[in-house]
Amino acid sequence: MITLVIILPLVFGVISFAAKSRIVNRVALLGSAALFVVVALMVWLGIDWRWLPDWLLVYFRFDCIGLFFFAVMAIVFAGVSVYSLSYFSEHNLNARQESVYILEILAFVVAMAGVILATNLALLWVFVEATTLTSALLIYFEKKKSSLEATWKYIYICSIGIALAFVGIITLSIGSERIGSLFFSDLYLHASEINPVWLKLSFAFLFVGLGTKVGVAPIHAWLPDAHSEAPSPVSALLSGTLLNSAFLGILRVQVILVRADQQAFSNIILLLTGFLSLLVSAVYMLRVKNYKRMLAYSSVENMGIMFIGVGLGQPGLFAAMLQTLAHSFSKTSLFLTSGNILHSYGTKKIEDVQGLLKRDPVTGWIWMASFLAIIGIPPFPIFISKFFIIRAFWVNGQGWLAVLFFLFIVVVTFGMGKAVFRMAFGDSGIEGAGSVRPASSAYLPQIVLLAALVIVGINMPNLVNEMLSKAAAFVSSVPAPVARVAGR
Amino acid sequence: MTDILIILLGTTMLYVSSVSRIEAYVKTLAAQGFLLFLLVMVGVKEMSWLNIAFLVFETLIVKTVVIPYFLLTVIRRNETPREIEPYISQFYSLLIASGIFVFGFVAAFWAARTGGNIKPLYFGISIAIMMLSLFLIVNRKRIITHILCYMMLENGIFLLSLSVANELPMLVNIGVLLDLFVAIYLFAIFFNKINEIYDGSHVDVLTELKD
Amino acid sequence: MTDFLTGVVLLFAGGLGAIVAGERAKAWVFFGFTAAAQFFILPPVFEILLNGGQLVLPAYFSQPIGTAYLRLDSLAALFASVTSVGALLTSIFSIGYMKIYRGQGLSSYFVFLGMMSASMLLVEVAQNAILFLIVWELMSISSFFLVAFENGNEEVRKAGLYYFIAMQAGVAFLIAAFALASAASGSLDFSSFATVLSKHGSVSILLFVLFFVGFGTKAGVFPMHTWLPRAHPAAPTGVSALMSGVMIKTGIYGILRILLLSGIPDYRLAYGVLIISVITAVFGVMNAVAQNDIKKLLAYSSIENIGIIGMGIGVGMLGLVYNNPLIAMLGFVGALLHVVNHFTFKSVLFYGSGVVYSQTHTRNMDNLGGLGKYLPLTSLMFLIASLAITGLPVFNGFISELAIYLGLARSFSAGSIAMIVAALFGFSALAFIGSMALLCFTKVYGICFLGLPRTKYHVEPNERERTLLVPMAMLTVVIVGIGLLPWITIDLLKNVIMEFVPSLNPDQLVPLTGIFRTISGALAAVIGLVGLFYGLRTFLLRRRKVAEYKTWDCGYQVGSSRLQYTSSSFAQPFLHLVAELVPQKIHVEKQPVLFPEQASLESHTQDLSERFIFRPMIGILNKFLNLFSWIQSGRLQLYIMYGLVFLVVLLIWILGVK
Amino acid sequence: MPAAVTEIIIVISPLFLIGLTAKVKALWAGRKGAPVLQPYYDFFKLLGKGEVISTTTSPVFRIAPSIGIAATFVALMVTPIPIFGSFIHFEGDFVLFAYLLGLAKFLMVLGALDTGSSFEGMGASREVTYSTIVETAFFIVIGSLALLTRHFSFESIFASVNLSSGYSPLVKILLVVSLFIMLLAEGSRVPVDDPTTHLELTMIHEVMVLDYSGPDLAFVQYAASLKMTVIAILIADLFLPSSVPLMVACVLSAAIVALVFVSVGVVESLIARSRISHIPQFLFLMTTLALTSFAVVAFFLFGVIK
Repeated sequence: MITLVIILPLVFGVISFAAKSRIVNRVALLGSAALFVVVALMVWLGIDWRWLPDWLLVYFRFDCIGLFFFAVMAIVFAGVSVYSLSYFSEHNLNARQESVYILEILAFVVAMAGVILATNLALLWVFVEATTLTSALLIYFEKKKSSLEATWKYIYICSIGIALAFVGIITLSIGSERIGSLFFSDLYLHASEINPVWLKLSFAFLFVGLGTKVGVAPIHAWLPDAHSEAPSPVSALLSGTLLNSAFLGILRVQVILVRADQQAFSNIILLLTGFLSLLVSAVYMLRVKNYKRMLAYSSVENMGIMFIGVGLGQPGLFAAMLQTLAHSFSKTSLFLTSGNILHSYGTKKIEDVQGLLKRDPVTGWIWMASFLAIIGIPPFPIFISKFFIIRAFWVNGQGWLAVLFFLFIVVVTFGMGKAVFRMAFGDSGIEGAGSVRPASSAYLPQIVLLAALVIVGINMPNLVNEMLSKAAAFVSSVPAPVARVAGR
Repeated sequence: MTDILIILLGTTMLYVSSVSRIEAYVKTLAAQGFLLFLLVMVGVKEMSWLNIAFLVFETLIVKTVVIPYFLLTVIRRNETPREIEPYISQFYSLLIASGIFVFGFVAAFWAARTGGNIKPLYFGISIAIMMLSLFLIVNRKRIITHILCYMMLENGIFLLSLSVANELPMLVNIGVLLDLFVAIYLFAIFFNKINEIYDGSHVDVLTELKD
Repeated sequence: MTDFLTGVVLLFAGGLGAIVAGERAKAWVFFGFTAAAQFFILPPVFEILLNGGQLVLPAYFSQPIGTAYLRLDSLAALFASVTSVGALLTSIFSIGYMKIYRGQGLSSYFVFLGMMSASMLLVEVAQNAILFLIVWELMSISSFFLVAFENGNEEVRKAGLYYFIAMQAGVAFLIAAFALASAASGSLDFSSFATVLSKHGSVSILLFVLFFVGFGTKAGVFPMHTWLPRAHPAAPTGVSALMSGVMIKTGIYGILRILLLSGIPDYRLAYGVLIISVITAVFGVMNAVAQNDIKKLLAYSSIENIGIIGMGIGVGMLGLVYNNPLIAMLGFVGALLHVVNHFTFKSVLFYGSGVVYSQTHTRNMDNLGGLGKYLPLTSLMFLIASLAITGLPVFNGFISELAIYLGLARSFSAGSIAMIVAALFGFSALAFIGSMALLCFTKVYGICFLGLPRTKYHVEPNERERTLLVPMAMLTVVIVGIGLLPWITIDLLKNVIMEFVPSLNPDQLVPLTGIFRTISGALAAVIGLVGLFYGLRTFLLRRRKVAEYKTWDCGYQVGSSRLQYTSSSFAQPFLHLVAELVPQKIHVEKQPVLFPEQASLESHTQDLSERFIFRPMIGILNKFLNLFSWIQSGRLQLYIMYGLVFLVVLLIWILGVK
Repeated sequence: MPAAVTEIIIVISPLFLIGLTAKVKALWAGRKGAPVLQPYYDFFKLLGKGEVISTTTSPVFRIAPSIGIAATFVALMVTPIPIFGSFIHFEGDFVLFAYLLGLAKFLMVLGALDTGSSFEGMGASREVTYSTIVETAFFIVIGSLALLTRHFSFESIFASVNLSSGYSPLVKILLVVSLFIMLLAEGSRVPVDDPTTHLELTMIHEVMVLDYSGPDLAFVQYAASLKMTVIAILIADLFLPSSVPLMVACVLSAAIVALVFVSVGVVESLIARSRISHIPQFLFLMTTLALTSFAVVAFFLFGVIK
């Protein structure tokens, strides 16, 4: 099954690249998306295709946290691929361009699946690097001067980051000479035998390296550029899944520290960078002029919140996981919708967009709802995760941090709200209400994602709750329930 | 023997932080590649011949010959300005570089006291090389120096990975492979697009995206 | 309880029904659903109000909310009755008022109106921290969309954003409070918070303060009231009435709910609540006096009334603290009765201002005048509501203020000097507030409805749209009813009061009923005497000549209607007295020649809290954030340097700290 | 029966008292002055006349005097008459008292605004402005009395105020002075306002009623004098020593009320009307006195002053 996930999309991509047929393109894209979702579902349900050989099982495995991130990715990817259809038609891509796009996006997604499922730190690192390289192509897809600049900065910064992460791996192996393996299972099992100083050192390097990909301050700088210049579905994928998969990398390293009882150290770093991210997004929410960049800063903010959640230890982990899920869905919805706006108004400038609700009510209300989702208005679940993070502050006796937290959050809400309301409200530049009507593939994915969020926010299905709790338990210092290794 | 080679490697970084011609950077890069080759020859034992052959290929062929040659041709062909303009003057930059170099020795000393299967000097100097490369990246104004210094950063990491090469050869190989890949990638973008679209390759042309 | 929830669902469904309905039918469909909801909501509510007890329905949500209890107790029932009726009245009012908005997104208006009404009702019964916050935010967000309904207007957009941020900032305190409560009690259920809140100590005080600030923001307690005078004028009038009459009371509800859970509060909190409420009330009415925009004035007056309610709560708390059930009873009776009363007269006033606005298209009182002749019914009901809100006898405002006065007066007989001083403070402040309210509402009524129009109305104002009058008429009946038969309210409030003051002997309510009966008689005497004198006057004049002529005005009869006293000039002597507390900016424009042909003068007030608290705070925050504006400069090297510096710091930390 | 008689006497007396004041002023100025009963002649003359009503006005203008006089009458019923007590009494009746006066004021202000005259608007504006100070001070007066007596209704407060202990004279003097200021303010007398002129000198109350004529004007003037009488009765309540025979008490209190009005006349003769900008200071004097008396009572209660 893992083989399926890793190999099949690539095969699809190559086929569509070779076939140059629009139908094959669509089948390849949607088929891969469906494959991801189905695999995630089956793994969760414990259904197994034993007759399928799985050669890669040593290197890839669905553990409970990986499954969670994989499922999020699969759903986001499904949404993005449906939306891509409208992207194709709106930009009048020919079959050739479509197939290039599809090949690139499938390679990107496979790389992310590799990051999520890798059982080995070195392998994880390899795939993180692979995500950089594949996504760079996508960011440069529209081949504009500004997207070139964004791509260059993206690759350059992330390459340095990833090089530093490699230093982290080396230092870890220096500290864990007796283990002599970089498989996570070995590292977790023998975490206490790792020389603590080298462990901290390696955490520092790995954190800087992977954190660059996650996009937390102060190493977030590439993020607004890349997110704003990429085609909207790709931005969605970058923000909704790429950041998560790098975040998972940090979580996996964090688990080592937790098992080695060194989390006091890493928690401080996580909290520090988390708050720095909030600060940065608060600063820039107030002065950003481009709505896609605004969404990117919001990603910085949300990643910061996740880091804070993890940094709070046991009490905040569930919130961090919920935040991951909710952020991915709502940010995907936002970025996809921003694609509609971009197409309708032809500008990324906030001040040039007005009267969205009148010009294109569907897009307008989705835009509004997604905004409410991302800033944590109930019934959207970011609200619940924020609640639990505040609760964790109190539980940890760090209530004063809540002041800081809310200060930044309110500033971010103000900045973002100002922009979003400005865009949504008012009179549209053109005559006639509802004069623009996007294709159904341009808003259905968002509606589905938002509906899913509402369900999670009001009455979280047990399935989701269990998934989140297990993922949270995986990171927590409380001995995790035996990792349910499904999907052999 | 290895110690001398390592320190030599470190000194090359001091050299580049004081020179101002791009060719000198490229030549230093080649020199570093050769030094690394020597280190591989001297330092690595207990490895399969395949691994060793791979490392030799990497250091001697790629790092010492191919990349520098390629860079030199490109520089000459494109007639990019030969001078490297630093933000900080050469003198101060050398001063800071020396400071970082000393920090490398401190790190080596610290590593020796901390334990772990580490050859202290490998650790210290590679840290110093990495820091120095990052410092040079920050301090230089030409985009091509970003690539050059990135290669130096990779050399530093390669040096560090050599210290565990005996235990985890796979790791070294992966690192090397990816380095190559990234380097090629960066080159490709740089020479195909950036140089084409942004004439002059001054870093300031890449500041359109900001808030 | 199922009935109640059915009603809530109906309210919500009304909004959805309006989407489907045709443009003309939307308002009627919504009204239909809302009216139907009353049949489900009001019976259980009044059942509980009259007979006590509570209805409980556990709602089984999945984790992390868990089992959430929906509890309709008498406190909730009191607020629910107001909410439900308020929703109905606004739905009636919207039928006529929203006609002009046809084709401009009416569906969204009704959807959010339904959502707002339903969520307000849920706020009153939800007794689980997360569920409560969810419905609370739903209420805020739906009202936000209603405030921003006319978003083609720049001012409205600004007000909407302001409101939105104020609500987010307010809810931040609530989230913090609920998070603390649940962290300390280990449960999300309200009943478990009682253990934390009733344990006297720094945690319970911190909790109460957080709750008070959070709920106070919604209620409009100084200094967090600043959103109110912006949001209320921006919203369509039916919504302003609902917001001012009902929604801000949910803040009061929250404070009362927390109080109910805390049992006997800490004495510092009691004094704090009393003092902050007095400040709120005085501040609110002072600023109300200064306003020229009628809806803004009413908004500030809502702040005043929230302050009065708060004073009642403060007196009640003091009574509890000093174990004097009689004082506590009087305080809570005053507060709760004023909640109901304020709903009645403030709604009438807002609806009335809506009628005025719909006919004249201005809210600036300096352009109004003489409307009494065009809108006789509106004028009459507006007058009654103005008298009531000033707390003058014969109407209901008098009754609730009397109870608070009594509570404060009784506090003179309490033993503690602090309490006596506090009581005198409240006592004289309430009188001061009352007299300022008199100034304020003579101004509103006199300027808008009496005299002559200050500018010519383009269309002659009329009252042909009867649906606009129905809600006012219904409420006016209540205003007069409570005013004349006040003892009835004791029966309705009895159960709530017993919950707040468990040590109260039900017999102790009897004297209050007696007082109310006596008042009833006195008020009847007032009405009788008015009839007598007016009859006498008619009798005397029956054969005399009653001439009609221009206003005599000491013979100065050349005046145009522009020469009348305006709202600004009417308030000027008072504002001159309190210039430090209600700073005014006066812009004078005139040509710099000897005999200018044109000149203009405008005055604006500045909100003290905005000027001295929020502006500086935002300024400091902005300065602080500006310090970091170099981060995203577009320079790749800088970006790498951040990482480098970060890494070096980490390394030094690790290498340095062993 | 004696109570009813007293009540009737009180209802009749206000116009006489006003005449008394006028007479005092006239004598002080060395004139003979109008007869003391002149206000009665005026009153009945007005009742018998027709009216001129401004076309600008609405029904509010017409009903305002009736409401004003009715409210003042009920306020009188709440006021405790020395020895006899009040018709209507309940705990907190002083609130009713003050608010009934407020009701009268509200309607009179509306009546003034209804004429659309800027002059009357000005008077109305000042009337409400100054009442904010006076009403607050009045409640402080009541507060100190309530604190002193531990009673909460007018009747019982004044019934027991004279039974209180030895420090009460000081308190009483303070309160009497502040009530006297209130009387001057509410009755629109010098130095707050000048009731005798209708043009430049009058600035507050009288200017509001410029447009009234006939029975309405009669009502207005009667209500104004009744209001002053009521306040004078409160002063008498304070002064009347406890436990005196009924007749003595009646005569004594009537004398006190008359004295109050005489002193109004004396004050008017001695002082000129203040500048309008100084009136708030004068009225704040009442607040200050009331606060002082409250502080004195509190200090005594808690043993700070013995």
